[in-house]
Amino acid sequence: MIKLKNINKQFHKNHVLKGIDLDVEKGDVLVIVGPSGSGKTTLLRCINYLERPDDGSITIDGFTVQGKHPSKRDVLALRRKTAMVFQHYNLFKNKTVLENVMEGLVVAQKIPKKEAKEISISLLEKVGLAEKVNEYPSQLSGGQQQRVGIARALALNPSVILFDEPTSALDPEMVGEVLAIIKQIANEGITMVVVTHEIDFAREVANRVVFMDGGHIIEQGSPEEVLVHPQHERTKRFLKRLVKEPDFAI
Amino acid sequence: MIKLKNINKQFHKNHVLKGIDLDVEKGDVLVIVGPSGSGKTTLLRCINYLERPDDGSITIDGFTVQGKHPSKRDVLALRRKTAMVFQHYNLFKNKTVLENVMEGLVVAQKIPKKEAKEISISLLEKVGLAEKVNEYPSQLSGGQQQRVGIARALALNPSVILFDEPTSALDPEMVGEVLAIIKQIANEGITMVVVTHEIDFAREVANRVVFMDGGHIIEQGSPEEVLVHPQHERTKRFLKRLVKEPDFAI
Amino acid sequence: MSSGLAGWVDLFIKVLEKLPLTLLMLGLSLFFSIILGVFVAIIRIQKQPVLYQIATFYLSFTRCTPLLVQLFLVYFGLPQLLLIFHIDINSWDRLVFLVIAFSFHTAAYLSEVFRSAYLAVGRDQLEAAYSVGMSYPQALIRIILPQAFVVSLPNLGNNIIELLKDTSLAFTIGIIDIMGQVRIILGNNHGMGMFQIYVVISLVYWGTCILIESVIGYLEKIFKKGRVSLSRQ
Amino acid sequence: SGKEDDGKQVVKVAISDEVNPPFLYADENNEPIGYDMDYMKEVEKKLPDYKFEYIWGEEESNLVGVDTGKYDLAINWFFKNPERQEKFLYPEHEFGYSLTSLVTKKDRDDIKTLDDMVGKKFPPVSPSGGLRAILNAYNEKHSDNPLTLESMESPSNAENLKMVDKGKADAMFINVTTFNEIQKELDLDLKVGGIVSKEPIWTVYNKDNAELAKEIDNVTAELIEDGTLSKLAEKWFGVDFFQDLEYINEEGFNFEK
Amino acid sequence: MSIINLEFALEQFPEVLKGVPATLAIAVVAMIFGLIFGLLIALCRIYKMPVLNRFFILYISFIRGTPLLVQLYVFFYGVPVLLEFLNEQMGTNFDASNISPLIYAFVAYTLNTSAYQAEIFRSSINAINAGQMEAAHAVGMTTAQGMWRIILPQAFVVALPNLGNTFIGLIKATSLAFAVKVVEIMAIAKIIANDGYRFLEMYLVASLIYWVISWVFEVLFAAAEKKMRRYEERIEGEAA
Ligand SMILES: Nc1ncnc2c1ncn2[C@@H]1O[C@H](COP(=O)(O)OP(=O)(O)OP(=O)(O)O)[C@@H](O)[C@H]1O
Ligand SMILES: Nc1ncnc2c1ncn2[C@@H]1O[C@H](COP(=O)(O)OP(=O)(O)OP(=O)(O)O)[C@@H](O)[C@H]1O
Ligand SMILES: [Mg+2]
Ligand SMILES: [Mg+2]
Repeated sequence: MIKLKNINKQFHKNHVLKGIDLDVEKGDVLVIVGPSGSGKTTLLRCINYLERPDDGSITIDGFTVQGKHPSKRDVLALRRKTAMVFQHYNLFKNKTVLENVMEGLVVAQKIPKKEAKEISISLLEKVGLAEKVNEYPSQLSGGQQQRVGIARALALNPSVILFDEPTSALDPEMVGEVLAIIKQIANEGITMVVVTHEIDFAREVANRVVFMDGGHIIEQGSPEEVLVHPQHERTKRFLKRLVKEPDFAI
Repeated sequence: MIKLKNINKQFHKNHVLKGIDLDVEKGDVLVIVGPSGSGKTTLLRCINYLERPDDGSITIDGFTVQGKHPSKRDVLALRRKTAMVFQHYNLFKNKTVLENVMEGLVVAQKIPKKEAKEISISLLEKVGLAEKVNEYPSQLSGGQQQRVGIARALALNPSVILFDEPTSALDPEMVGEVLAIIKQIANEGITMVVVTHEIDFAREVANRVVFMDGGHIIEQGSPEEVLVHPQHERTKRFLKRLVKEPDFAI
Repeated sequence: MSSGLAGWVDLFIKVLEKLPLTLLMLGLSLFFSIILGVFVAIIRIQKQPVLYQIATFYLSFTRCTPLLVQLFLVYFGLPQLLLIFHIDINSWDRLVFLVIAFSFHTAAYLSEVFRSAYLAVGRDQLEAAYSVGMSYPQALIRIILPQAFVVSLPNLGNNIIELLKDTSLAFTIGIIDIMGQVRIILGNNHGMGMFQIYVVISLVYWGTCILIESVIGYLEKIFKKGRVSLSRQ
Repeated sequence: SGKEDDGKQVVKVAISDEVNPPFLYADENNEPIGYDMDYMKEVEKKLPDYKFEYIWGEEESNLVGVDTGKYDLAINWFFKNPERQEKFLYPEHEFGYSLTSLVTKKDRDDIKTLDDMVGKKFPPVSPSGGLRAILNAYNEKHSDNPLTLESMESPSNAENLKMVDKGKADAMFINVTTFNEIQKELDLDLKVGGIVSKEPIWTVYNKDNAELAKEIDNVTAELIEDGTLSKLAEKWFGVDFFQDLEYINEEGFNFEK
Repeated sequence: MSIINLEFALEQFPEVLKGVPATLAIAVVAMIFGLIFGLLIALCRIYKMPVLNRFFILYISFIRGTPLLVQLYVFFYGVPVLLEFLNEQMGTNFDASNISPLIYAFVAYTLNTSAYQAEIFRSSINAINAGQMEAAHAVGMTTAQGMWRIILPQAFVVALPNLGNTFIGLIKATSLAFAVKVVEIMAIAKIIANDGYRFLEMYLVASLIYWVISWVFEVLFAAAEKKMRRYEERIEGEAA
């Protein structure tokens, strides 16, 4: 379903992705974990070409976009196969909650307004925002914004959904709901890539886990393999969540 | 240390805080948990008067700010006693990482530049950002930005620090570090109010926990009492993190 | 008038001799109007009771009536008014009146430029400044204005260039600037050689404008640090 | 108005930037010269209590300045009409004359007076200035059968003459001096079709300035009397325009420097 | 002595009002076309379109750098010459004298204001967070769709006060059109003033008319801004 080959990305002198190869099967829920700054977001953004990789190719659903200078049409086609939940939500500030969710359906997918509205409202209800449909993003709490972002991505019903820390602002209750939703749409054959740092969540939602550090994929496998019995020293250290004694004073 | 009396706040018709009373002792780490949209952020913002409460009074360190129309000087004095880590980081976009941390020291506290720089750099090292001191916020990953926000608040060395979901973008490793830092500064007698939805984190860091829902404080007590043996039905439901069967289709 | 090369050069030199004066008027007026403009913008943003009404009235009057009329008001009207209070400012240099009139005029336009830029910066930056203990003026100077400045630069450029061209009104009250020089030459020639003279004056203005644009462009480059353009790809 | 300065009283004289040699124009250093200036200097000589200070400005601005008392008087070829006399103080004696004419193509003889121009085309005319005033006065008197006028901010005399030359307009209403001056440069196929009037030209004062106006007026009368102004006219125009029209036409009204 | 004769000023109002249509026509036509061209130019510059970017940098510089009066003259005197030349070369039969001065004014003012508006749009579009376009891309919009539906509505809010500046400036700048024979407010005022040298009165009348017209637009612009800013709610600076 998704096939990344030798993805490289540099910001000035900062080499953020160092030749990433990755395969994701249809219906997979691939979870990417890794320390802050390891390149998870950048990788996700490369998959739908929001970030232009310096090198490498991206294949989604049999459709390949090559290298550094693809045509606009190819990029658009790629993006229409994917949806994304942003780490910083990136809601449309000038649109209400409902319009945020409808926008892609109406404009990109040309679904009639009425139908788009129905889809959107049912999804917003699902994430607990039925009351907020007519508010603007600036009037929402952090968690509410994140849920709008999730609803917006789900509404598109694409082949692939990319989640960048979709539960970072959510309380345990909501995390449960999101977990349920993801599992259910995975059953419907939608492929998902989820970046998260909530290990429990990762364990429950994933059927494959990738551990990244410093722009490399260090380790991958089943959630059990990577998260419970990691092989690499780095992964072990990452997962060992311990309270160190503080050694500094402010 | 902090004393809130009958804090009320309405956004148009949305009554978000419904007469909150709260006492926090010096050196306490008070954790606020609650569902998304329950008013946690709004409450935190009222404490340092970023949000103007419709009603009620705020006392910090013996200094009281009353009601709806306090003087500018009072508000400034209040703010100088507090520091805040924002849910959305709110870094100064036009300042580098180092400048972000130094800014309050130099401008508000009039600490000499050289000294301010030393303090800032040692804190940035502590949160693992030594390499990024000269980058701008737009060049940082989510977790990196959050850590700058934490360092910025810590640098001020105030009487009270307000944390709004300070670990939402952090990986388990970093969460451990932040936990250690918070514990250590609590020992130094700094009072902290932490909003978080990571229950494990809450349990480890808190010496008192408040559970909020719908603008009310539902329950408060030791972490053990509230998080492990909650009394109220609502709290119990909130903490029961279960995977429901999905009951909708997109 | 000779239209040979010597004629052109001669004309150029004559006009260029007046350029420093034009630049002086521009610089002084700009300096004061930026300060006043920021104040008016902030008053209007904060909606402080009486000040807001005054600022809004000032804005409306200054933007909506011809600059020439304002110049007359300051140059002819103000001294008359002050004479009532036995203050005689008639002996002041004409340049002073001109700078006063132009500063007030341009400040009105700049206040709108700054207001829109200020609002574009967003409240979260202000809140962050408050949270580290800054007062409003400190937040303004260190955080908000530097960011607003970048947003406002192209508009600032627009207005500086307008101001540059407005300085040509100086001649109505007898200050011989570059435009004044041109009018005298034209008059001496009964309007002959108009084409040649307008080419020269246009080139001089354009040259000055290019100078202003380069400075603005340079500032944009420096100040846009930390900002991401939406046309990144 | 005016103020003490080494014992003399300063008189502020506004001079117009719409310069028209040889009445008033600028030398290399932008200092005003011409007939008007020589006249003012003669006046100043005879009034030891005053010191004249000259200020360039746009004509409208100068009038506003006199109106508000910022300037004491303005000099240019101001014409007189009752409305203006209501607004400003005119002295009794004019200090010179402007000869207005209709300029046409050399091969036509049908246009000699303003009456001939009814229904014909003028090039665009400036909204202000003395020439415009004469045309307006004509139209007021003949409101049933007026001239057709098209207004334009500072039209170029040279361009306007070219229009007549190309047949795009029938005749231009212009001062003889100006026409001669331009003709020297352009040498168009044009001639003065007829002299329309000999217009006295004036200085104008603020109504509060009667005393100064009176003193200057007296001097002006003396200068006319003793032939000083006639000599100045000879110097700048090659003809004494204080004589009557026929004499002037014979002598040729010209500007030879 | 009263400097200003109010009675006279009052009498002249109806006459000067006859200049309002010309003023409004020029300002509105130039504003509308200026918006369109200005926006297109800004986009070419933001997206650094190969040749166009360079061309428009020059264009903006030239238009802003030279006096509007000169631009008016170039059209007014240049077009007839051009047509004459064309007629000679191509055997066509255009008659420049049939072109209404208003047309010259429309063209010159539109070109002029579009350069200024290009800069306004450039800055306001750049002020919008890049994440907004990314989000538009992520839901499958093309760049054009994202621009039109997401970025521009936000940028327009930022631009409005500056557009207001420009429009009001334009209203007053129409007085220059008198140089190409368009008789508008200021022109009529000057013509009347000259009869009795009553410049103060006529400037007063003209100023009041300009003020009233501009004020109406000021109010409209403020209302539009308020309406379009709805989504930002509490962004305004708080006194505390
Ligand atoms: N500026 C605002 N205008 C209108 N309503 C607002 C505004 N800010 C917050 N609200 C509303 O107030 C309620 C509480 O918001 P708040 O941000 O305090 O929630 P929270 O407990 O922090 O939630 P989360 O865990 O999702 O961050 C929400 O329903 C939100 O929609
Ligand atoms: N626009 C940019 N310009 C320069 N450097 C960047 C940019 N975006 C990201 N980086 C750098 O690339 C590295 C990887 O960033 P990325 O956002 O992919 O990390 P991440 O794994 O998502 O981290 P987090 O868990 O903190 O979100 C970081 O070191 C960051 O500083
Ligand atoms: Mg990330
Ligand atoms: Mg919150």
